[in-house]
Amino acid sequence: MPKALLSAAEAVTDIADGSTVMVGGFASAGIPYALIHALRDRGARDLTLIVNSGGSDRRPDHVVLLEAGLVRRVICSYAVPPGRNIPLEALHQQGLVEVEAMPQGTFAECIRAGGAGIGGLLLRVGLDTEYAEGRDLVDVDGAPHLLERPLRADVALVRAHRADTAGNLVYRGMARNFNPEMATAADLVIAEVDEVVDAGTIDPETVVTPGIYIDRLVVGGRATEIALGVLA
Amino acid sequence: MPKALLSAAEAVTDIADGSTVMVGGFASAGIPYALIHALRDRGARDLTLIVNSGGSDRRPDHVVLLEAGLVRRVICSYAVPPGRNIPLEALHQQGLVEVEAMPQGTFAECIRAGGAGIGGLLLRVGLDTEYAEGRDLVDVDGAPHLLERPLRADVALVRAHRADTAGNLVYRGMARNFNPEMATAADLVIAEVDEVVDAGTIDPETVVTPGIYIDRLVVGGRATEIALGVLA
Amino acid sequence: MTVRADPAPRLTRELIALRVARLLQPGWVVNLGVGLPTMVAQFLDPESGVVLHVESGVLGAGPPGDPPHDPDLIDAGARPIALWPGASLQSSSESFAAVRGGHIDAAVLGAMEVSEHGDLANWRRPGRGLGGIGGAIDIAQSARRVVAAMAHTGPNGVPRLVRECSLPLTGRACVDVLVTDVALVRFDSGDAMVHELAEGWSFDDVEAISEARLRPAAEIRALDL
Amino acid sequence: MTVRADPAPRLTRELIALRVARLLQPGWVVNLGVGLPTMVAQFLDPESGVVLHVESGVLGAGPPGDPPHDPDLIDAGARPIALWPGASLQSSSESFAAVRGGHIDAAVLGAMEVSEHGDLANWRRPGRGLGGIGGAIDIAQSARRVVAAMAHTGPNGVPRLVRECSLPLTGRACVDVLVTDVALVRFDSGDAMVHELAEGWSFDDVEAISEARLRPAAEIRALDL
Repeated sequence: MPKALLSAAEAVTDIADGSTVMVGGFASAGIPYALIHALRDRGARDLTLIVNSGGSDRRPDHVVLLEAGLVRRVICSYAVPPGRNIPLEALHQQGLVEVEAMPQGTFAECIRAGGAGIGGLLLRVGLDTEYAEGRDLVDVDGAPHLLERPLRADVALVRAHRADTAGNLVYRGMARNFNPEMATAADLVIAEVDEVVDAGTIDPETVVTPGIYIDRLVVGGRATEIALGVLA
Repeated sequence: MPKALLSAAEAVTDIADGSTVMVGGFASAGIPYALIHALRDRGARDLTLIVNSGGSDRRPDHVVLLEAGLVRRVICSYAVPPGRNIPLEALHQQGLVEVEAMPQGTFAECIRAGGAGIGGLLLRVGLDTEYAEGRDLVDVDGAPHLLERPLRADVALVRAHRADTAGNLVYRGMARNFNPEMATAADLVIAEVDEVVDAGTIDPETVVTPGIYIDRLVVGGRATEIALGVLA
Repeated sequence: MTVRADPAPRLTRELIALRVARLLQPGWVVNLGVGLPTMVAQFLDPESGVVLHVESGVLGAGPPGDPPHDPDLIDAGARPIALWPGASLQSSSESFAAVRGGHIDAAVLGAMEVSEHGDLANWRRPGRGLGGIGGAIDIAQSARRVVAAMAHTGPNGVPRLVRECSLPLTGRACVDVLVTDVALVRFDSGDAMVHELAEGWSFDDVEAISEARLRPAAEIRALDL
Repeated sequence: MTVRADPAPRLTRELIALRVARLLQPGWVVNLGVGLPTMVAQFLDPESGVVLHVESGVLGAGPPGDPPHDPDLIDAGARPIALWPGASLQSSSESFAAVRGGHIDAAVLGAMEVSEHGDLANWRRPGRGLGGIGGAIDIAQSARRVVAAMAHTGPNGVPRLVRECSLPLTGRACVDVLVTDVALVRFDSGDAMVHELAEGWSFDDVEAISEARLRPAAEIRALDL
């Protein structure tokens, strides 16, 4: 079953207002630019974003969704880097966007848990910090642990390097980051890639994201980075 | 830092009586034969094995440790296949070996949790079955979940296809099975491979087990399978 | 219970597997249990659009048996398999993450008993040793759909489609469709509804060799082979 | 608190990084936080036997800055990095599995405050916005050893080596060694023990610009540069 190969606009056309959307990427690596911009152009509102950072002040990443006023909640790890000026800070202060920040490893593991059918994780990371305040504790053999709930989304926008027509994905460098786990944890998964090759072309030993997780493919990636001027 | 490249006998020489030992492998795939036989020859006693099955009646896998009377406890998933005759059944009936059997996915995930610093997993798999009897339950938002504890070992004996001198591992076919996770979940990790190549030779994108998890390398693998007659 | 003569021949294991194969939809990710379910693979090809999940770490496996033996290319029943174009390999934790995460559209599982509520027992007979859970519980409880396959009765005609399972459960109310050598039964509504019958078998014939309370579907058809 | 004149120059950031680099042992897996800690990489080479862990998904990274820019080859501070022979790539969940699992031998982390108990505060100043936790808490609480690096005092000479942190904690009693621009302090014993001093600085000089209660090690040496 070849996966649907669509334009970015086609791929996001049924993302509804109020959707929870996971967006991959860490700093400059592994960002699904074409899908993000198509979602901005579509204008779906009241989105909850599950994404590592609050956005960049240097690149038109998911920050464009915040700038367009489409977001009401952000679940993230690295909300606003110190000394940086991104819209999330002001939107949060104005009460327009809720922000929930989690330790980065907990964030990544909760996404994995969402895709892996794990009902809860018991972690010690974050104890003794303000992150733990008000959170549920569960004792394991006398030791307190934080109860972390799985994260899932309606849609995941992920970025990989290469797909085959069966949807198998390989990445490039640090572009994996949250993408492989997000691809497992949403009802609709759209992958933006630099190129699509025939099924059977990617060595089965090297596949990082199995095709069963992918619903739609969009070719964008590197070409979009060049078009947006984020890559010389 | 190149990893220590040892003979199988050298690699297992400090495995002590009473150790908990993880052993990779699923049916005929990914079995560290040379290490298992070296451990049998070393004769460490009162071992706890963490291994998928109770052993084979067709291949000299970890069944040789049971036959040699070195094992007092087995934590596994597929204890004794129906209609098969392996020593574990009799040893268990005679009260010589304790057996704890877990659903296979739970078993694999608990090993991963052991390596990933996860203090506990809340899973629904196994509810409504005798597996759940006597186990701890934790409610997550009103839904009961089984509390699963991480599995760790003193030593993991894993099998891969190829290592580089930095300990990075790639596998072959279904030989991954429990090996990549076991490699993360023990204090001492010994990898048996078909061949060792120079660091930098394996594409970083294709590494399955990063070298940081590996302490010792042993060349055995396919050659040992041929020597033991399990591979024509 | 009296054992009465069968009104007509029962389906062979191959025909049960064929009926199951025809339930599988293009695009589905399907796990096949060991034994009879494995035979379903013989009726699939790459054009079927079905992706076979093997819990020992493959997505996109072909049917077992054809390729030359390679100890590292085996299905969950340790039989040699090939990889189809578009296949990928996983570790066990990755493989079962797909299972628990609801990414398996259908599991075809052998059964020792199925209850009228769709409870499944398929992994251990008390007094017959330790048995092997393996992935049975994970898969039966997590797959989106479970198709159970079994002979309708056991040795001496003992019913296997029962009111309550007497054997240790694999999962409660997890079976969606049961294909036996005489009938196809669906559990979607909470009742055990007979939808299809083997040639020469009536609803009453099937009821007579079942302990479960059965209901006839509005339209009962011949087994779709 | 009166600000008194420094008895001698303080270490540059480069020299702090050099002192930290000399703490790292061959074979260690080391995570470097953003900022000053990243500079430690400049003093490492493949022969050092140190494997750099970058939480964005690399084991075996080289120092940042040298290679031409590639948006997919970056460290946690978004600076370009190279891969050394023997490197491998991970997803974030895999990368932090290594962190939580105790596979990081040492983390070098910037600090805003360190308490005399080894508590670390390094991720948020209240009233200064949302801040970014990132991986700070995971890494500080999970690494086998934490080396904190900071200027000994803040603006206007405000002590940063304090009795109790006033800023939100990253981790309690997690710092093993603190390297500042004037001293090296160890927390192994539960006390803050001054082991090394910058040239021209005495124990009393360091105590005078610290709020924490400090103890001199049995043998105090010059900072090992």
